[in-house]
Amino acid sequence: MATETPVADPLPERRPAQLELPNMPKVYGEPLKELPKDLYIPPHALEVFLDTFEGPLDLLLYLIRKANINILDIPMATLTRQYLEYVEAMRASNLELAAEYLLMAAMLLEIKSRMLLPRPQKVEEEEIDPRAELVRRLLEYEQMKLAAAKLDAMPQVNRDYERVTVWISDQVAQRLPEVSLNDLQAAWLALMKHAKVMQHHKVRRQELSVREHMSLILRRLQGNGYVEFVDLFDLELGPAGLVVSFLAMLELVREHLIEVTQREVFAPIYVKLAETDTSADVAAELA
Amino acid sequence: MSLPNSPEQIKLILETALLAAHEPLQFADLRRLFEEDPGTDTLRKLLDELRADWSGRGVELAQLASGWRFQTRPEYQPYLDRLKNEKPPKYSRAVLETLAIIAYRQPVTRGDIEDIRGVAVSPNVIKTLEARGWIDTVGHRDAPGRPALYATTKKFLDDLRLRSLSELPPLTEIERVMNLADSTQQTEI
Amino acid sequence: MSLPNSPEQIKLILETALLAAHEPLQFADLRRLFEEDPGTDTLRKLLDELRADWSGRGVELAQLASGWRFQTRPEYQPYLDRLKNEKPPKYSRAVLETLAIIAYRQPVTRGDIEDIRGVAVSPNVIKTLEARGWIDTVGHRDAPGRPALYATTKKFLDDLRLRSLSELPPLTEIERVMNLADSTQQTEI
Repeated sequence: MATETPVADPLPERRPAQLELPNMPKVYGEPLKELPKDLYIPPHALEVFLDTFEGPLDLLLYLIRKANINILDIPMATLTRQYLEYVEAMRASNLELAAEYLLMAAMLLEIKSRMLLPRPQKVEEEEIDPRAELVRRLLEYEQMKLAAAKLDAMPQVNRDYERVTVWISDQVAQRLPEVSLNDLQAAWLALMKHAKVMQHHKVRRQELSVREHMSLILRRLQGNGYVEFVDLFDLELGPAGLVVSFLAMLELVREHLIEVTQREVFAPIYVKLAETDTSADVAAELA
Repeated sequence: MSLPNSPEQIKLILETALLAAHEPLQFADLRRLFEEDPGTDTLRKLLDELRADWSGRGVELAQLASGWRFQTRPEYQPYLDRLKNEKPPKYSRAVLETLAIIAYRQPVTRGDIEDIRGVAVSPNVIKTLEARGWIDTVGHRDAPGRPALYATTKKFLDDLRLRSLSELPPLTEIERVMNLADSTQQTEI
Repeated sequence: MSLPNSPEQIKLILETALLAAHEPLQFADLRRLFEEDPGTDTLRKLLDELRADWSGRGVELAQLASGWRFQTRPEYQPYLDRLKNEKPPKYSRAVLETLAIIAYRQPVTRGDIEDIRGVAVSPNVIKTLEARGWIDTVGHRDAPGRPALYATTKKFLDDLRLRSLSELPPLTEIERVMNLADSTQQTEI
């Protein structure tokens, strides 16, 4: 901020109190022991001075704020003189002065002269203060200058906080294909269309659950030798389920996948996988 | 900043630094975080605690050759993949058709599948489905060579979010489509 | 994968995805994580819970202009800075003032910026802000030379932890500052 910069107080004549020690101007942090007669900025500090300001508006604001001038009632003569003193000092030091500084000087002089001109009584009431435009610009600029400082004070990524992005595991699990019911249906449809085996492979919905139970019963019998017939029925299935289970049993017998034995009437019925005779082979295969 | 560096506070700082880091952090890096070095023992103990704190979450604290870092667990990859908008891999037609036949016609032998498909079934197709845990052998047909009988598993039902095979799309509908296709064909002839 | 998507499980998945994401995730992204959409209400509730779960830690879940993101809390930066090799860029007043004018007065041309600042705007200033991804051209004014109109981006809001421009610090009422300065002066005298 301009008010913190090592710039000499620009309005010594107006406020003699400023000459006292606490307000002693500093250059590069060092208090100036000998005050220059006109301006309180030694030539070698002018460059610093120039860098300190963002342009003529910034400089004007500095002069105004430093002198505690009411921005709505700027004493144009004083301000213009102060401003020109700085500009002249910089020009005298052959510093590369942006054209805007000179343009502002011209504008200030114009405002000052317009204010000095006598005006007819009637017109004066309606005429806009020649300073109005300057004041509007100064206020607008100061507002943005303060906004810039506020923005800079806000937490900023990589300066005041960090984004969190954890590593995505590189021992990535192999992505398995997903299969939907539609895929299955489509596959079956394609098969039927292709092989034209519809007549031989008509499978009804009821039959499908029969086949499911066939698999379940075979699974139950795996490695269990004889299982009692009644144990193969899950009573929780309800009547319909039990019928399906029974149909599955019949189908398994028909396809010679299981053997059902009963030593005598009313004796327990036992069921076993059809290949018990060669169970050694099965064991070998499973191993 | 003058946060008191209690063990709890040190752990929070470790966690924060490890979560924000773009590269694995070495032990020396972690010590540099603190104005006063908490000491190797304390740090190691707190890192172990931190790792335990994160167990059971989707992200884990891992110790690698190059240091410590937080990383996602592989199990969560399928979810993260969905964000990437990539299409998941697809099974070949052979695999899908074999799976369909086993699902609808189980228990079946490889011979049955070949009869329906009209072509030989590669052992890889069966292996793929077995490795996925979707089919297994439920017995052997009492026939020459005693061929294995394949059936779908409970995992197959789970993965397709079915309670039972009867929830598979009914074939009657397929037949209807088929008949429609046939009649279309006929009218075309 | 068929993890049961209990609320607890959904929260873990959200957390994992948000921790691993490179960009803020929008609500729509988060819904895409799941095979079965948990629904807007559930997601919002779980995000709020997640945010609460992380309170008091060095990392927070934030809702920004472009979505949800985990980020470290500024209080922990002094620790993280110790691990950094390079300092983040410090912007000149020219850059900051230009940014402020674009943020508060957008869309503006370079001419507008020069009018307010009273000096020419160096092309480097604009380039710096564009390179950071904080401003971009949103159109051209229908005026001689068709000058570019600049506006701030979502990234600018994200990087400053804002959800919208309305969360920018309010502009100072300059007149009140003046009055304050006047009264200060009086008390000093």
